[in-house]
Order: sequence, then C-alpha cells, then structure tokens
Amino acid sequence: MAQVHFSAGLRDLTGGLAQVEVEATTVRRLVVALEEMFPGIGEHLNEASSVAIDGEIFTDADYEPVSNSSEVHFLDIFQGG
Amino acid sequence: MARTHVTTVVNGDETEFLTDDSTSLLNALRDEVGLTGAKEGCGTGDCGACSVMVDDKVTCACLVFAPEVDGSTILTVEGLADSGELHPLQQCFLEGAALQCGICTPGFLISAKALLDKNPDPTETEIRYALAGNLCRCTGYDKIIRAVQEAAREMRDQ
Amino acid sequence: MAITEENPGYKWVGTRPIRPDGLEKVTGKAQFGADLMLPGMLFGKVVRSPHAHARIISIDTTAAEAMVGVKAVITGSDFPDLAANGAHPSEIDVANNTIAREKVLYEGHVVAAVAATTREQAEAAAKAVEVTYEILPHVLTVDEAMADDAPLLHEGMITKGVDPAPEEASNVASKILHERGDLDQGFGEADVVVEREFTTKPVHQGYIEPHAAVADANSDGRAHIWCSSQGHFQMRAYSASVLGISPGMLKVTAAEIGGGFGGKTVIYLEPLAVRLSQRAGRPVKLVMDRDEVFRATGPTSGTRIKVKMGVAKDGKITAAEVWMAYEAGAYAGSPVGAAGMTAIACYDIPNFVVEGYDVVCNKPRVAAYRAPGAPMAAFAVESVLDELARDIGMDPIDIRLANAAVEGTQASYGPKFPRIGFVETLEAIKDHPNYTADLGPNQGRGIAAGFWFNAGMMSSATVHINENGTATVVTGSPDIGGSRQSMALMAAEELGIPYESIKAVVADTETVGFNDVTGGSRVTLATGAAVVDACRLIIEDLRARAAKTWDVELDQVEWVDGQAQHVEGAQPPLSMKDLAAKSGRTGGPISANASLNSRGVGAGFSTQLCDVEVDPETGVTRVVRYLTAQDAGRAISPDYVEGQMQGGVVQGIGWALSEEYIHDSDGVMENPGFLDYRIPVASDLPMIDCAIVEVPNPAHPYGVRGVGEVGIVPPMAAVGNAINDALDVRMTDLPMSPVKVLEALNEQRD
Amino acid sequence: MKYVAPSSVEEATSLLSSSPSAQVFAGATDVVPQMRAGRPAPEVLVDLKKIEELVAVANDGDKWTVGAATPTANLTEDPAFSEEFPGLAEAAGLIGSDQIQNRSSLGGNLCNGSPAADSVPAMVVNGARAVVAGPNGTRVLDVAEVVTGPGQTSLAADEFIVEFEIDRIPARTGDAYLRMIPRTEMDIAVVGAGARITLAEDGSIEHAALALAAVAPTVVRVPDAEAALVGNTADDETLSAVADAASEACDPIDDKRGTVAYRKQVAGVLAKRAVLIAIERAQQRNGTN
Repeated sequence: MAQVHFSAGLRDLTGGLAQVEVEATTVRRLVVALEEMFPGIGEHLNEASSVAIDGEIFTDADYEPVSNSSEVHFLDIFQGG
Repeated sequence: MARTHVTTVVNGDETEFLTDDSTSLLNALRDEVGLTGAKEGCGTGDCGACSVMVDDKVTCACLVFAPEVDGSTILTVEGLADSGELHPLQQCFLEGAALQCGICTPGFLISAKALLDKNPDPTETEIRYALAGNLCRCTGYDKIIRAVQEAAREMRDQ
Repeated sequence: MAITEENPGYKWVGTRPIRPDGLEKVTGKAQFGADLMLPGMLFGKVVRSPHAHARIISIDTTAAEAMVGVKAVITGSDFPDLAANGAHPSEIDVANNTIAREKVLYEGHVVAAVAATTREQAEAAAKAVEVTYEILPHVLTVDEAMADDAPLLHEGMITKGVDPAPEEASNVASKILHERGDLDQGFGEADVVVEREFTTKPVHQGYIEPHAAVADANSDGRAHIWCSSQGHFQMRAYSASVLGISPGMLKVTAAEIGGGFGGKTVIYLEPLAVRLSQRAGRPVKLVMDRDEVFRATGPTSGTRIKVKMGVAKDGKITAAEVWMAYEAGAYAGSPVGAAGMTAIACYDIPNFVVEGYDVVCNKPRVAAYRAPGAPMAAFAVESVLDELARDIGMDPIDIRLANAAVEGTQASYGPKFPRIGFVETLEAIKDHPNYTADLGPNQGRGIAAGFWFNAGMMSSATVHINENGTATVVTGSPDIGGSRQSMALMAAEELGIPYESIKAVVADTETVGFNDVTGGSRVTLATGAAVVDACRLIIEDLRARAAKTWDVELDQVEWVDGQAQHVEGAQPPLSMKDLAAKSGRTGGPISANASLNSRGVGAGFSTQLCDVEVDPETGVTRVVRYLTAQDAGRAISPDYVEGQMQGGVVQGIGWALSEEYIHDSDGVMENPGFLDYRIPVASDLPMIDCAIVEVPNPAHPYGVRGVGEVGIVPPMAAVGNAINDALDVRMTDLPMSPVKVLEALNEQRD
Repeated sequence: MKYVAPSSVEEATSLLSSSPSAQVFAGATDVVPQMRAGRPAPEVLVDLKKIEELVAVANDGDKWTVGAATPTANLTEDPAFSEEFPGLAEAAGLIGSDQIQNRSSLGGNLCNGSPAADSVPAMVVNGARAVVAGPNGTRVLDVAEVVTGPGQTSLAADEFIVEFEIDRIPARTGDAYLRMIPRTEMDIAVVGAGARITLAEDGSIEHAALALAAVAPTVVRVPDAEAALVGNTADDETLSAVADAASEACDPIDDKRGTVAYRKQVAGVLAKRAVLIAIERAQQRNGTN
C-alpha cells in the first residue's frame, strides 16, 4: 500500500489525518481512491496540487505509476520565475 | 506641423531623415533610419540602453532631440564592426559570455568603446564607473567588466 | 569546479564556446519585442488608472476617437465577460488585470487603449479618454489589508485553507500551513531561542526591456502576435482566454526577450494589441514606458515575516516557528505557498510550524520573480540562524552543516530529498580563500543559504539533420540567458557532431510542439531532455539507415563519435554527412520530434559569502567581496551557469540594499524609474566569485538540476549578516538603506 | 513644439522674447525626463549649444569663464580647470553617467532649480557669478542668487545664463565637494556639501566657505560653520562645531530619498569631511597659480 501524506493545509479535508495508506497503481487511481475516502479532496488535488512520489516532484502526474512501497506527498502548486 | 529635415552621417553613411522636433534621436534612428540596435530601456537617461556616439561623444539617444544632430556624425552598435569584422569589444563580449538577454549589450559596447577611445588602459574601477550609466540586470556586470578588460588588452597589443 | 564527480569524458557538455545567438546580439541585429516594424503599423497607447482603488463610473472615448490619426479605442467592454462564461477564477483575474471592468485596483491598472498613426497621436488620444472614477479607500500593505475594518478589494473573497471557512469576506485570499513535531517540546529542548520580525518591500524584476507586443489581426479572426515573453505558448493561451477565442486562432512568435526573471511569464499587452488591431484593421504595436513597467507589471511581494527558532548548544535546531504574510497585489496569488515550503527547507528540523497568508492590496498584481517567495523567507530565517550561531559561539557554516538536509531527509514541505548538494555548497564556501580573507575596519562577513525546487513541466523539441550533416535544433523555449547554447551543447554531445554544426533556434507556436514558459529554472533540464530524446531518435534512425545501407541487422550498427560504425568493423564508417547526403535513398529527410512532461526535477541549493564595508557615519554599505557556491547538478554551459549565479546574486544585493517600491499615501508610486528605483550599477559591485558545485541529478541524462533561481535566495541575509558582523546591528527591514543602517547605529550608540 | 538653435546670444534672447512659452535648454538631461513625466512641452525649445560662447572654457588670467551650456565632461577633462578647482570639477563630474556628462551643463544644473544639484554648492563656495543675458543686455549676479526655490529662479522668462565667471583661486586655497547617495553613481544627492578653505601663512584657516545641497529648498551657506573655522585649525573641536552648524543649517524634508533626521546628521558628517579635503588641498597649493 502506498503511503500518502497530507500537508497541514490539506488536513482540513482529511478530518485531520496526516497520513493514509492507499492501494493504487497510478496517481489518478490514487486520487480516485482518496476522493472515496474524503469526498471533495479530489478536486482540490487535481487543481491545486503537484505530487511528489518518492521524493520526485511532478506536475500533471495523473498516469505516473505508484507502487506499494511508494511515499506520496501532495504539495501546493508553486510557480517558478 | 511641418517636419524637420535632418542630414547626418550615421555609421559612415550620409543619412537624411524627416522628424518631428519633439522626437528623440533614439526614435528617429529606430523608426525613420531603421536602426533598432539602440534600445529604449527608460527614456530618461538612466539605463544607457540607447547609448550612441554623437560626434565621438557617448550619449543617451533618448535625451537628444532628433533635430539637434543635423550636421553631426553618429555611431550606433550597427556601425561598430568594420566591413563585417567584429570590433575587439564585440569579439570579447562573445568570447567572455558578457551578455545574457542582450538588450543592454549595444549600449554597453558603445560606452565601452567611448571609454577605451579616451583611456586605453583603464583600471577595473575606472571601467566600472565609466559603465555605471549602463544598466544590466542579467549578468551582475562581472563578465562585462572582464570582457572590456580583455578587449582593452587586445587593442593595446595591436 | 566539479565536487563529487569528474566530467565523464564529455566532449561538448561543460565547454565554453560562443553562444549561437551571440553575433546578432553584439551587432544590434537581434530583434526584440519593440524592434519590429510592419507596413501600415499603428502605435498604441494604454490608458491607466491614476487611483489606487476606484470604481469606474464611466469611460467616454468620443473625444479620443475624433482625434486626427486615431484608428481604434478600446475599453473593458470590448472584451468578453469571462465570469458569465463560467471561466476559472484565475482566468477571470488575468482578464481583469489586463483591462479593468468595474473597478481599478491599483495605480496603473489599464482602463482603455488607443491606436493611432503616430506615437504622438496615440499619446494625445490616450490623454483624451475621459474616465470618471468614484475613489474608494485603499490598502497598501499586509498590515493595512489584514486590519479588521480594512476596505475590501474583492467583495466575495473568503479565505481558503481555513476550517471552518470564515463567513466574512476579507483581503486574505488563503492560508497555508506546514507543521511537524511538537513546537513546545522543541523550544523546551533549546538552549537559546531567538525571535525576530522582518519586513520587506515589493521589488521589481527590473528587466531592462519594457514589455512590448505587436499584433496583426486578420478579418477571419486569426491574429499573429510578436512579443517578448518567457513563453509564447503561455501568451497564446492567456491571450486567447482574455479575447474569448480558441488558442489556434493565434500565432505567437517569440521576439528576443530583454530579461524577464519571472516577470514575463504573465500577460499585459498582447490581447489589447490584438483587439486594437482587429478594430483598426491594421497591425498595432504596444510598448510600455518604463514608468508603466514599474506601476503596472510584476513586482514580487512585500512581506511581514516572524521567525522564532531554538538551538541546542551543539548547534542542532530544535524548533522553528514561522509566520508570514505576503502581498499579492490586486489579485490573489502571492508566492506565499512556495515561501512556506522553502522557508526552512535547507534544514532537518524536528519540530516546526510554518503559517502563511496570501493578502491582496492595492498595488500591481505580483508576478513571479526568480525563486518566487523564497528570498524573503530566507532573509528572515537565515538572519535568525546567524544570530543563533553567534549566541552559541558556533561557526556559521558549521551550524548549517549540523542541520543540513541531505539525501533521505524528510523535507519540511513533505517528501524525502533525493540526492542533493547542499552540504557540498557549504563545504565549497568553507574551502574557498574568501572564507578566511582578512577584513578591514568597518568590514564584516556574512553567510546565508537558500533552497529552490526547480521545475520540470512540458517541453517539445524537433531536430532536423540538414543535407550536409549539420543539425537544426528547434525548441519553443525563449532564450533569456543562453539556453540556445545549452541545447546545442547537449545535441552536439548526443549526435557526436561539432557544436558549430548545430543551429539552435526558438520557433513560433505553429512550428514546434508546446513548451511551457522559460521559468522555474526548467529549460536546460526539461527542454534539454526533449532535445536529448529527439537526438536519440535521430540516432536510432541513422543506425537503421546505416544497417539498411550495409544490409546488416540493426544491432550490428553503433553510433560513435558522430558516425555509424559496424560493431565488427566490417564496413567503413558512415558519417553524419554521408548519411545525410543519401537520406533520400534511405527513407527521406532525417528529422525527429520529442515531447515530454519532464521527470526528474533536481532541487537546487546555494550558499553565499558576502563581505561588506559600512560607513558608520553615513550608514552606506558597500559589498567588497562576494562568493556564491551553487549546485548546478551538471553545468552544461559553465559560462551561462556562472552568469545565472552572478545575476541572481546582484539582484539580491539590490534587494538587500537599495531596491523598493515607494508609494505615497494615495497609493501612487513615487519612484517609477531607474533613477529612484535603484538597481545596482557596475560601480557598486566587486567581481562575483563563483564556485559551481556539481552533484549530478541522477534523474537527468546529463545530471542537470536547473540554475536560474536559487542564486537570489541567500543574498539579503548574507548582506544583513555581514552588516551585523561589521557593526553589530541586526537589520530586519529591507532594503537596508543608509537611512535605516544609520538609525540602527544611532540606537546602538544611545 | 518647435526646435530652434540660434547661433548668437542676441538671436536667442529675441526668440525668448517673441514666444512666451519658449524655453532654453542645453543637454536636456532634465528637460526630457520632465516632459516624459507629463510636464507640458514648450512651444519653442531653444538649443543654446550652437552659440559659441555658451560652449567654451577660458582663463583670462584673472578669472575663468565657463559657458553655461558647456558639457560638464569638457570641464572635468580640462586639466588646468580641474587642477585649480578639483572640488567644482568633481561636483560637475557627479552629474550623471558618462553619457549624461557629455550633455549636462553648469547652466542646466543650476537653472533646473533642484535643491540637490551637485555643482551648485561647489560654485557657491567658489564665489561663482552668473552672466545673464536678456533683452536689455547682460547683468551679473552671484550664483547663490539665481535659484529661489525648488524649480524656481530669479531669472525673467526672457533671460538665460550665458556663462559663469569664477575668479582664479588664491594661494593656499582648496575646494571640495562630497555627496551622499545610496549607490555609487546614477543617483540624486541625498545630502551634498561643498567647502572652500583658504589658509593663512601660519596654517590656520583664514577664510572658509561651506554650502550644502539637498537639505533645504535651495542650496544653503553655513555661516556658523564658516565662522567656527576662521582663525582655527581643523581640530576635533572645530570640526565638531562645523558638523553641528551644518546640521543646524539644514531645513530638509522627508522624501523618497531620505529623512529629515538622516539629512541633518549626514550634512554634518559630509561638511566635516569636505572641509578636511579642502584643507588638505589648500596645504598642497602653497604658491600662486
């Protein structure tokens, strides 16, 4: 099961949970699973977050593979200069 | 209002143009003569991107009214190379990576030429002060100063 | 200076040849945004609000329209109502920032635009547009904007990120929060705790080229835009959105760009130029004056930041508490999010809370500026860390080494760091002679560090092999600081042909696949990866053609040193030139495209060492020596890596000492020119010594990390720490101007 | 706007008299930025640079005359002038970049009426006089009498300055000018201080002049500091009195470039430093010219 971590800002949407374990093979499926657990979070994750999988940050990472040992963090989107 | 007829020598060529009296030399060079090498960065003499030589003196073309240069000789960056052979400053800017975006480069080249015309062996401090009227936001000036030092060296050795 | 790994025998990567576009730029031929002239072209001029906050009661354009030479006048009503079309709120903000509808939200906000035959006519017509305003009370700073009874910029703005959501609207667009561990416990374990409050003013990117756009609209609704921007695909998308048309109706050609630093990732003039051109039926050029650039385009945020940190005697940071409020300007979207993620990212801190607020106020909408958000936070955190090191008597490098994030550290913003080079930058400073150089009277030395994510995002590249075996590398990433060179160097390395045989070009939106903006330090990494991919496709193709020529299996052919070789030497090699000359017989032209959403972004770190001399009687601070060490991953083009490092440092020195937006009490900017908005000039500075650190990014074919941004993160704290070292005064308000330094010295003397 | 370039003083005065909205200019280094900032353009812009005596530097043995439109670069690059009046030459040389130096002039710097004009304190301490041309011929007045307030002069609308007269510097006399700017170049003075000192044969101060820029609506003399110096040497007590008097003479404002408190304090610092440099130069100039 992938370890999914939520930043403090996201915990309003997870009922205060900082971490959950989710079975998924891609980021998109992971988000679908999270939406089932925490209704409303999916839209936020799709719109306002980038994702780090095992330390590597992705934008628009819907089909990026996630493994059972993956550590996944959703991050606020930021802009470069 | 009738426009003023101005006769000049620009980069070695006799050049005539018509201009409004309130038009700057910079806009006349860019719009009427078609030489867009000199740039407008501020329009108030604070950035040096429009530096040109008027009768062998470096100045900001944005502060000169176009009719003032009637009878004058003007050098812009387009006239710096000699029949396609780059001026040592141009070559040293290229080799020393003394430009990033390149918008300030024409002005720096003209100012540096004005300096080396007067002072062929300037110190680093003299170069820095002579180029203080030319703003560069990309390079932090380091490579520009080095390029001018190198060009001065090469020109002295010639 | 390769720190961890020697160059693995690269022939081109890491060399310093002349850049591909250099000749045009030293001879005045390069065409920047304002340089294009088209037949029949009109000159445009924008009408701007003189008020910081006002309701637009009416706009009367009849007098302007009647003037000699005037061909078009437009206002907000000439653009679609995106809100009614259900557009995303961020798109609506972009549109409203481009041209105001009901309200103007800052001095300089566009209300109308005109196009006329000459500049002078356009300027006169712009003055003749009559706008009636109802002036509203304004707020200029986070303090004013967050006050209980503050006038609101946006009536319906409810703070995001707060649970439960507030019922009342405010000027706070959002709240961010990062926390870990137990703050009380952490401070309890500390031997020394320092708490300080810092303020910074908005500062401008200060590119020397004002924004410029030329548009030529056709009667079929299509239009061609030439503009200087950090991303012409982005300009196309934004323009299409503001104009309410499909992006495919617009073709955007990237002019050369005279500096951006993040400030040209956003849109100002392009849709106005298109609409004027449509109305007039002629091409229209719009160019900003310098004062318009200052009044209406992208500064970065003014901020208020509070930092409390504790350390144990051994130098370990036990806890950190950071509170920050960032000005967004007129619309939500300050870089406080990135500030929150980067503030303490250099260090492994067990207990922390980082809280931030995105606050709108009546100033121009902030735009990205080099590592957006990070420098102000670093100023605060690195200043406090300096003070902590002094209090426990520890060397400033050693305290950073004691806490430095390394591979596997759980970053403050969440994930674990992959291989990073922060420690190596600290060591590079420590090993440099500047670290132990003698200091004179009234001189001091300061250290500071910084972190930036760098970015990947989307890029496309096309590589063509010409009939003589030379190559053209086509990308859609505007070249701000020498990226054509890094593209050409990587292509030369891949293809095995000389750098001089490669032409690297930046193509328009119809000639190459999509590219995200030149920003986020991403081009060498991501567009570079697309170039590498395209080159590898070319090589596969060339091997296949050689195999065909020799009538052997593909696996019998390898590509070495720019030629196809038979693995057993059974055939004389076929050079790129040979294969190109016969391409018609082996399958036609040799060309390949690659498009990607980049993977493998590698974080960047910089540590900097600054020596200053302060005049104790006037408060004037001069930087006398400067060293910057930055992990480039791999320096593809060392000249331009150094250029990025040096340029970032000097922008930071300006931010530290002399740059600031100054507004009067009416919210009118008082220093909208380079005379009083003081960016550093050549005589203000010493040479900027560079130590390029190379800890290759394992996820990139050449180890690239991205170098454009992190260099601006440490300088303000490095300068402030040096001033403190010189005269024992802790400066907490940027810029550290002579007035403020002298005030601090006077207080110290009293 | 019409541009005209008369070739004689008479032609220029008649042009000025004929158009109420005519304005003279030399280098336009202030005129152009002011027009860009929205000041209405004059109907007639009179270029003074084509009038020979306005662009000349001469020494007739008793005095120097400097044409009012002479580019300040000509002045700083004149070795004899710079040697005699290093303070005035340096002050003139501080007006902007090299590009500006080829356009800026003492006449323009003065008549623009900025309280922060660098060359004005240096001219004032050197007793410079302005030769003013008008429809009724010329008159001479002290430079200190020309500017009456920010952007305002005592000249009539149809008058302009032809040249400046500066008496040759006496023996044992030196001048100096210092300014404080946040950067090293390209800034307007936040505080400026010009000093001129004549030493007696015994090394004490025989005559002193001190003037400050950017600390009041016009350049100000500091008589109390001058009095404190005369008859004394530059000991700590005297210098401290100079600094106090300079600070006291200030009537500054808070603006984007500096604060009242800062200007007062730094005026004292620069006054002291300028006096010391002037004394050092006076000591080096023992003989006559």
